[in-house]
Amino acid sequence: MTMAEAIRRFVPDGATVAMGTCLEPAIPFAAGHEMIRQGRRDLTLVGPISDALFDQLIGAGCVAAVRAAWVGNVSEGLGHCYRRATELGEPRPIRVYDYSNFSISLALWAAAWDAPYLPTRTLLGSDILRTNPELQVVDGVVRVPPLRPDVAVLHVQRSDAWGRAHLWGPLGISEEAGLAARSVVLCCEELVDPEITLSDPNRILLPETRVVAVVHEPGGCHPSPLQGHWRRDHAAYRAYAERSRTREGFRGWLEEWVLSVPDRRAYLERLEAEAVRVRVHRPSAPADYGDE
Amino acid sequence: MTMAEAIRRFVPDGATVAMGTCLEPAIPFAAGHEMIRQGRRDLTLVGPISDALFDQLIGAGCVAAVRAAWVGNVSEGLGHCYRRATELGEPRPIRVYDYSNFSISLALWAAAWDAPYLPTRTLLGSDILRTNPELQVVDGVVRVPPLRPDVAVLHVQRSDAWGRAHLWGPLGISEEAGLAARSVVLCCEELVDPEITLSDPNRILLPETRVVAVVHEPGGCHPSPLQGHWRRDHAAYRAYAERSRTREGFRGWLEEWVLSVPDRRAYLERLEAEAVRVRVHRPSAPADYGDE
Amino acid sequence: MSASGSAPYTPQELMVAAAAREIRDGELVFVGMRLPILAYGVARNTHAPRARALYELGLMRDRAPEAFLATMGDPPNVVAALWATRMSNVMALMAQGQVDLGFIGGAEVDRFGNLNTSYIGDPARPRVKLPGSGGGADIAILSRRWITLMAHEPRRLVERVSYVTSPGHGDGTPGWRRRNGLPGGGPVAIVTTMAVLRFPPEGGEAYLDSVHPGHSVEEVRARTGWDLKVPDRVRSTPAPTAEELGWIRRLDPEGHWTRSP
Amino acid sequence: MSASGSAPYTPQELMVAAAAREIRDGELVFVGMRLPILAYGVARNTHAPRARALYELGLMRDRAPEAFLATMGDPPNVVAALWATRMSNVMALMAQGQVDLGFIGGAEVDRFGNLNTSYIGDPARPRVKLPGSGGGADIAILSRRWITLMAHEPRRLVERVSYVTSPGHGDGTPGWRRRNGLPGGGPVAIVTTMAVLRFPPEGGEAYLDSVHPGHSVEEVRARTGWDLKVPDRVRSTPAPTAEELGWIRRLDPEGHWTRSP
Repeated sequence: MTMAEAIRRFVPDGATVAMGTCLEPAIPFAAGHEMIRQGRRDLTLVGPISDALFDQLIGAGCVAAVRAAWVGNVSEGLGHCYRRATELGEPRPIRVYDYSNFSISLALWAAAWDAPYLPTRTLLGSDILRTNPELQVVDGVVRVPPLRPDVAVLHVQRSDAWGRAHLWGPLGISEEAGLAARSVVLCCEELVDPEITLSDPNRILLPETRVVAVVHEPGGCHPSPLQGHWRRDHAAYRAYAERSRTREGFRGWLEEWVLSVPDRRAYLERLEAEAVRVRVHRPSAPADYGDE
Repeated sequence: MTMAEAIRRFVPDGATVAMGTCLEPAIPFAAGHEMIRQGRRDLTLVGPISDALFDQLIGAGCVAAVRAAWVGNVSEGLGHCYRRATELGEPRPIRVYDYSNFSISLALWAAAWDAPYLPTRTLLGSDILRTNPELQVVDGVVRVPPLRPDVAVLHVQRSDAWGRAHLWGPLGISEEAGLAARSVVLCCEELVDPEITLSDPNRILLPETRVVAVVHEPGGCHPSPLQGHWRRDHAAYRAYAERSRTREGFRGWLEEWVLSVPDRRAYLERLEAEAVRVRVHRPSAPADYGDE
Repeated sequence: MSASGSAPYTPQELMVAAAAREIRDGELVFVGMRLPILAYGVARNTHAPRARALYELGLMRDRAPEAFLATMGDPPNVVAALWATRMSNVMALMAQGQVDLGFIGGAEVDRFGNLNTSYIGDPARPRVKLPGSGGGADIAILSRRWITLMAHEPRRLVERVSYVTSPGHGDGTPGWRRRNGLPGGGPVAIVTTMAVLRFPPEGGEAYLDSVHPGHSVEEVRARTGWDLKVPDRVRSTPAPTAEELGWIRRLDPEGHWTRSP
Repeated sequence: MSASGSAPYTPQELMVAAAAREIRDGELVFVGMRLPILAYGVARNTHAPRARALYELGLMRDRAPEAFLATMGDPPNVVAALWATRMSNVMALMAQGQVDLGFIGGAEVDRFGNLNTSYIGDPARPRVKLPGSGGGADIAILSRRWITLMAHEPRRLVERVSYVTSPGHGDGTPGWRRRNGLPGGGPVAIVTTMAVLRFPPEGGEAYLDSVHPGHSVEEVRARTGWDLKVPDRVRSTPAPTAEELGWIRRLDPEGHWTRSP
């Protein structure tokens, strides 16, 4: 399925969308950019931290609310579009539901297990309890209610056409986001035969029953890194941070890197992305699934 | 470390011990048999289901309590020693704390996350709530309190000497048992160099900081299966079921297969275990951890 | 207990075939132990090619391995699995209502479909200690619908179980499950060595739906520990087809589950 | 802001060295972003060879990769990791009290060690929206002890933060954390560009422990937004050693974190 079709069909206006679930690596930028191109509106974004992608969607006016622990630009600092939206209501006001990393993971596990809430001691003493009224203190512990995204968009190293995805490196909250979400859109660096994916069922991230679309999108996570494929493009993050300082600068960046680009292939051609391609390969030792 | 030393040092009388956490595969029989040889007493056994191992420890008089969802012999039926202990108090009475599979997993996750309890709808309407008074219904949901084993004994395909363990196949409750337990004793089929284990950090089951002993014990899970190494020895389970029907039969079995056997090597020699060794190998496709 | 001496199949083979037919194409099936392992294999290879199996130890599959499985954890069941994971992830799908059908074995079932796999007699000093719930209570409470398989004996089909390990329709009153917060739909059938009993869509009490060839309604009633409801018309359970029997015998070539005494 | 013009190191390099010395051998350290990533690398390669690092995105390591890391998620940080897992597993270790030391960055800290990384001004219409907690609140509440690193400016070291993202010693009264159910021990030090502030073992209010070379007690007090407690004897922060500087410059060869303006 093309990215354009996957976003059109599975990320409607008003959807609650989990992205960036590995934290800094494997962020589905290509999917986010396609949401911007399609003019998606009123999204609720869900993630632990967001390394620039949420900032871009917010700046483009796609976002009504954010449920996250951190929104900014990890190596560069503040998220300028996030600031303009929250401080000035530009291009539109957004509602912020504050979490910490641990508590947003627990919110997704609560949804995954269909628990009414998960109790935890984290957040005790934090004003996050004051600004996110959904987090209640009862009997001295915080109750984190379930968070059910409509869709989790995950970029992975490889998947087959049936949605059996292999993801490696730090997993962040990818597993619980996928299990909590009503549906999963997979973006994969490599589309492989089932012989590859089923040769290692322990590395399959999620049940295929949850996956509604598999998009073969090489380089779809640039400028974030992807183990075995892409280094982090620090320069791109720095350039984005500088250009997004002003609203005009951001509009110029958006035009150049999103709106005037038809798809990810064209983006990568414009970018000369080969400079950040991983060239040192480090294959894992195989596991033996022998059975008889 | 030898099995004898690991059990002597890390499984004292009165310990709460999680075993059989993958359910039918990878059951640490060698560790359990060593506990019997060392005359361990007053253990509390923790597991989802137990395929014969708990029955053997109970019959040998090592056990004061069981916290489990199921104790028996999976392909053959009832656990005869378990029956004698619970029905007749022979060789000693044991206390049974009933769980279901899901709820014992939640109890371990509660301990892993230091949550005061985890709320769930499973067990509503079950008399397990009547016979395990620790499980309380509050506000229409069941509160499963944390369960913290003193030690989890896990048999895995391979580990290095520092306790970085690779386990594959169904995982059952192995991860949460290891994270909930105060310490982990690893029994490994293969003791490998760190280059092997660290080549695939996503397959490392638990943090090495939790592991107190690594025992290289090939065949230590017989008669349970181990993906890539051992088929299930159904005949051994059947023979055990038949011989353990009577107390005398069980004593004979125990003498022959545990008490008169100095260690696992001698057990395997007596057994002619080669008949259930896996001979078809199915290596997984490697993951590429390339970074630059 | 056997079907008529000349039957070309055993009672267990008929039970497997009857259980297999309960699996609809495309469903996610929580497969338990023993006969249901075979039932999934038969259904998958006959009328339900897109049915997927979920195993509580942490597996999802879309085909039955063509090897005998004594347990769900036998190594052939892992090869080419769609997901090898933690039990709690499998339970998550069930808690979310994603499991269409579950199978539970039991020692005792009562007229309202409650199962006992824990204690016969006083739990503090039981007359018989059964192995316990395993995943049974979870399946009974969380799956959308479930079925149990059992030998048809008066001591197994009882008026009321003394201990409810896996709740069915509770005390049989309308809405018992909903009132008590149980998310799943509860038991829909009891497949025995003599008959298939079913529950009304709204739950409540089991009734006789079909009698296996070689048995009679009277025999079934006599071997049932309560006054079994019998509708005007009771069907005869269809015998296993040649195709079904072929698959059963391929999956259990030595008759471990289906031809043992 | 810089140390004396002739100093052979930058203020950031001194902060990294000071932070590194807070790591004891054998400890499990929850490493945050930026300077703490370097501090772990320095400690691991000098006085704390058995210190392990934990990264909230799901990694444990026992050595610093010899490559520049702009984020904890850069691919070199995954190679030869001891564990690549889910965030919730890493948080589990912290919730259990297994994390000896955590690092948290912040925009504002107050005299009781409370950190604000969320909102300057009314949260409903903030003057400045900061990125938020990330793992900061979790570290602050759950780790055994923690440290924050900050530029020493009056607008950053304030009397009371307007929003407590990551709680320190609360209102500074004895036992505030215990009374409010916070399991971890709280902040032990604030490492700034000019000084090291510490907290008494029982918590409460920060005091000046050492002043970096090139700065004075008066300067530090003037740049602190509250009336900073100064004990009779204030040490001079030891300068980074040649070995420490060597490691800092190997781990941040272009000075991204340590030689930027």
